[in-house]
Amino acid sequence: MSVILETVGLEKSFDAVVAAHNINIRIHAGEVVGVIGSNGAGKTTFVNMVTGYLTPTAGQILFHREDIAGMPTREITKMGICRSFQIPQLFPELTVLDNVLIALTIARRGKRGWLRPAIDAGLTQDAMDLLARFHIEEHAHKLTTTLAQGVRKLVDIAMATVAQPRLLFLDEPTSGVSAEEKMSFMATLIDALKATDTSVLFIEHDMELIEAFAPRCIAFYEGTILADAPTSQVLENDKVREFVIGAEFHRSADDDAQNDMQKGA
Amino acid sequence: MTHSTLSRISSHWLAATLALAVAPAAMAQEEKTFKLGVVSFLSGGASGPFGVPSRNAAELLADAINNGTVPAPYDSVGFAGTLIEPVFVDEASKNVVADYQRLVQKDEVDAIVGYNSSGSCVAIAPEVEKLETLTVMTACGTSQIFEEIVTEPHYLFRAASHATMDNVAAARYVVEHTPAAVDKLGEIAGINQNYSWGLDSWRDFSASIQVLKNDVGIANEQFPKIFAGQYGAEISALLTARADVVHSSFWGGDLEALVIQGAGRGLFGRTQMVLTSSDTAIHRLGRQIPDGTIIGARGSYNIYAPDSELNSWFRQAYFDRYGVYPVHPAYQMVNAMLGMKAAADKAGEGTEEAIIANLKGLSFDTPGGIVDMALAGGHQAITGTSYGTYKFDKDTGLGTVENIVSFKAECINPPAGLTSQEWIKTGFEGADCD
Amino acid sequence: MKDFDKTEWALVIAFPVLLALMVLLPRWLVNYVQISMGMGLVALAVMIQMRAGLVSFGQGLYFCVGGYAAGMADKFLGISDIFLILILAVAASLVLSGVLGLLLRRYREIFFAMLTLAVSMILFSLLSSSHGLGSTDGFNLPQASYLGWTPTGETGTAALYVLTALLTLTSAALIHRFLRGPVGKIVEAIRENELRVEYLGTSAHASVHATYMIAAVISSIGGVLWAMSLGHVTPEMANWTTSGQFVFIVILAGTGNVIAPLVGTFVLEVLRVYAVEVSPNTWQMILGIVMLLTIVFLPKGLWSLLERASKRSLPHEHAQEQSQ
Amino acid sequence: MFTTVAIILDGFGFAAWLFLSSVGLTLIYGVMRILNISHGGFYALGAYSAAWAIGLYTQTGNTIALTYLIIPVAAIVVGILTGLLVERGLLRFMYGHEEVLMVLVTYAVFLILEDVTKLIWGTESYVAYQPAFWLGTVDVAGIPYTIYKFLIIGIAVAVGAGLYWGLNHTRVGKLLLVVIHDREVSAALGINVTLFFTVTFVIGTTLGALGGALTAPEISVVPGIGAEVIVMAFAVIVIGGMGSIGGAMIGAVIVGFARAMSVHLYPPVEMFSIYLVMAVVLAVRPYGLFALAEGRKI
Repeated sequence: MSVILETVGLEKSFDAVVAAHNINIRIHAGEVVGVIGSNGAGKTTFVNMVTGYLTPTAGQILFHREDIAGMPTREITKMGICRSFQIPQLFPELTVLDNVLIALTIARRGKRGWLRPAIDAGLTQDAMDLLARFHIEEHAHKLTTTLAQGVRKLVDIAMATVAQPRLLFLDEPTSGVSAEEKMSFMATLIDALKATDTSVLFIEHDMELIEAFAPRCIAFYEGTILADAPTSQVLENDKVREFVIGAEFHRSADDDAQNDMQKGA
Repeated sequence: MTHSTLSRISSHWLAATLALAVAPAAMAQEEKTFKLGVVSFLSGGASGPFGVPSRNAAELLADAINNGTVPAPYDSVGFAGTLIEPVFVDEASKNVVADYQRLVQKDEVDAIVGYNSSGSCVAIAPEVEKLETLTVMTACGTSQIFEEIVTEPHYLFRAASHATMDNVAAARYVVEHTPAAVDKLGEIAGINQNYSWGLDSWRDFSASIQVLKNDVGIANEQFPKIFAGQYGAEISALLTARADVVHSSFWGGDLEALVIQGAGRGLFGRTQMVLTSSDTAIHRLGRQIPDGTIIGARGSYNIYAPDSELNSWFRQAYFDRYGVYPVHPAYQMVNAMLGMKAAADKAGEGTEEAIIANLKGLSFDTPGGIVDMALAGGHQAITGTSYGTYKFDKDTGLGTVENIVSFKAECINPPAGLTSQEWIKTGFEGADCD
Repeated sequence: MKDFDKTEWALVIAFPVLLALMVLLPRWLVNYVQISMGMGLVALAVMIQMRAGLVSFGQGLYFCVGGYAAGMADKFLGISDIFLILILAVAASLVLSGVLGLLLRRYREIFFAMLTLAVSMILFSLLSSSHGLGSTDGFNLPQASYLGWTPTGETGTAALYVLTALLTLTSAALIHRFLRGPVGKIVEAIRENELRVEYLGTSAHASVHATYMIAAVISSIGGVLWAMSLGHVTPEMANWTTSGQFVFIVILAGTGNVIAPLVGTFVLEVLRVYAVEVSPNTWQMILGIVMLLTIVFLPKGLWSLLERASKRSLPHEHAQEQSQ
Repeated sequence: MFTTVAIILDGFGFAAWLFLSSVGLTLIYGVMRILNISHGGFYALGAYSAAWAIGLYTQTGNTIALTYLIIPVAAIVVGILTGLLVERGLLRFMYGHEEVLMVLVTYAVFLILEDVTKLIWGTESYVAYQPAFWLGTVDVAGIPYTIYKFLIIGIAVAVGAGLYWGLNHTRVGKLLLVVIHDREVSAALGINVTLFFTVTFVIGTTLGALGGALTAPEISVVPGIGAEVIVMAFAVIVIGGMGSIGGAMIGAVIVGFARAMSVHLYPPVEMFSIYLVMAVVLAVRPYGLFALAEGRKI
């Protein structure tokens, strides 16, 4: 398998706070990788750096051997790295269908003149197909503000896939999804993504989901990588058990509640 | 939405608009009156000093003319018998031209008087000739109207002199009639609002001073924004500049603020202040205006108005109705309306055509003295003006003026055929000041 | 014309309607229709920026650029041909907005509003103190000529009216297409969530810049048409109160459709005319009260009234088009 | 030498006026996220009521000293009465609308207030110079300055300091800071946001009226003064950072000095100095100098 993403000595600090230190990761084509770590361990900072939201203080991000560190988000998206968000980033006053239609419009812009209607029957069909793949076509004509958190998550992820990424980051895809639905939610998701041969890297707190869907797992702790190996090994690792999984048990339900509250942010 | 709904809604709406548009006009047809549009500032900063006095004067005079209570020679009823029906309009508008068109076409006025701002006058001047409606402008500082914009007027008149007169007269008053200032006059300074009126006034005043006396320098020129209200820094700058004479064409609230702030800080004591449009401030500020300040009233109006039966009647009637004495914009409005009455009476017919034919070149009496429609082929008035120095009368508690000098119209207005600018440059060629 | 939608058909039909109005309505009202078209284009420019969530409190800048381009073309170059004037105005506004857009496209919300206001006020101040351009008195414009033909009197007025109607409707139709097109959709998305737009792989700044420039161009066309029909320009065109008026028109009219700001401008003008007539001393209060009532009962603008009416008359036709 | 002293004093003098005229605006924006155009209307109401009350009082011939009491009393009465009327009677029904729509609401209120002022006091000017004259002048480097100007500077500093102290050292103030910082969280914490909005709006309008009342003795109170103050005040608080009291103070000083310097050194730029400063400050600091931190959360 060929390496599509490689980070070399990635660092990020905010004033005196070090958010990421010496991050070296390789992702291969078609791989599914789980990322674990307690809150503030540097998982999202890592994703933010790779997707261009943050500029690393030092180090390289090589995507197909090209250094993309510090490039604008939109360029990185165009190169084939996309992401979903912990708090879904939708167009709140529009319907689900419109959200996806805009995403498709942007992904396919340049093929259409400025004065040609952006949305036609073909595009609408494509949008409905995409929603069907995530099993949310029934919500197409609802405003996103009226949806349940799980559906909002799926819309967010669906929008992240329209640019046909080579590498997709999913930031806590199941946060806000009820415990009993998590497994089937994740199955739907991975199914939908399998249609493409996208590499997927997902951040998750639920170890069962990691075990079920990620052959490989990376554990973050205080801005560094604690372990990076096949999932079973990582989950057995003593340090991981002490610093990451142990912490997860204490992670209160409040976090989820708070996430829900911020959904409009 | 369907087209049918759109058209249904718009046709209802259209019908309603049309009904509204036609209704007032239909009512006006019943009795034959002379419908007179009166345009002045009824809102904003120019309403207090200019617009409302102007409107009040129009209202007072329309009633008096209709009742025949104006003294001779205006003691007949109406415009040669035709009663006047005034329609008041606010000059403060973004679409002053469209509003003018509306007055003519919707309200179907027979004539229009008013307009204070030169911006409005410049904008509507060409429109007057296009729409062919008698329009008598009452004020406007700018001299461009007949010099540049409408060079062959038929419908357009102006019953007031332009601002060049104010500033030429002010310069003459300073140089020729202020012995204390003239010998040591070395430098002048100015504080004028940063818009056409202020810029033009200062240009005319400083040029005239330099024509009248050699080697006068300019110490400082301040052009604060109109309606700024706070002149602390400008006054400091004028105080440090130590000019012998400071000129200002401020008006209204800005002028009163300048007097309060300047007098409070001794600016008026250190230099000779010349305020070209300041009669409106007298009854407001009273003793706050330092004695010795040179006061202008944009003509022989208000405090400078001649002692005539017409003037005493006007002052008393205005005071009785509005509780204050009339200021120059009120006089200017009266000029315009009396001019129209004089023309109508002369023709013996109260119609637009009769007034146009007879107002041209007419010379008529007003509370402010004789108005002579001498320039621009008989369409632009020249009037005399007066300047004097302020003196607060402690006994009566009223502001007065002393050392009054009246200037003949021919002394301070350019002769026909010469623009104001050219005339000042030639050193007031042909000025008749005896 | 096969792919015309309802709005486009309405704009097509509006042309003969406007021509008929010229003949049917009293002259003074035709004047307000005509100046409302010029001003309406500026309101339209404010509206397309509002689609992106940007409130321009300085659109008077380009309105003024258009007006002064017309005036100065005659004053300094002796050009009175309206097509040449339009080309000059469009070129001037393109250059200016191209440069200013580099700065402004980074700003949102109140900061965009205040920065556009500041830039416009700088032009207002410069023009107010420039003697050569008549300071605040401004100056008058010539009668328009059309490729060598210079109609005067009634014919001149009618010719300008026809051209104004044609240009206004064409501009509105093109803007409508633009809003339905890809950039229009992106702009709408920027208002909703700029972060997501960037993550979808397009530059929010570039789309905002393009929208700003298009708004500038149609404002300057509006400025030319307005100034030519009134025959006069003053720096007041760039004053913030003028720009503010356009914003209020758009909020009152609604941003749902390109026709809304055009009609809204005319409604506001007529409202002002009658307010002044009913109460020359306190007409501002009447405007204020009408505004409040509109906001209370129609927070989405007057256009939402029409939408409601059309929905009621056609219950089966679902709101297919997302014109909020 | 003259010029330097004059720039400093004139700069502070103008800054004091700007601060007093704009601090209420920034407070209301900070707490309520409403850009209150009607602020200009309250400024005018304060100026009119003070000028009118001083005029009535001085006719009685009693000591001028009491007029210094009339000014704040007039401002407080006007601020509380009209502030309550506008907030309780109108604005509270509008909360939750978009910011832009609220601007239009307050603009409509401004138009109405303008004409109400005109209906009450007419279009004639009101002058109430007695308090400004009574204190006399003092010469600084040979230039006379009114002591009243120094009083205004003192009051501006006192108002700024008082607000700072009130926000940081009183219970109500601290709670207000919480509301400013995060409205959702404060509602979740059980703070009565509605009450805070009312109180803030009344304080803001009272400060606006006080700005007008304190200015009245130096100017002629005429129709339109409210409109003039709005844009100035907006510029000041945008430069300083919307919603920041300290920002309004710094913004006022910067604009005050820019204007004083242009008047003394190069008068032609005076007219647009304020806009130039605003454009430059925003170009360098897009959210103003002391913008409230608003972190974007991903």
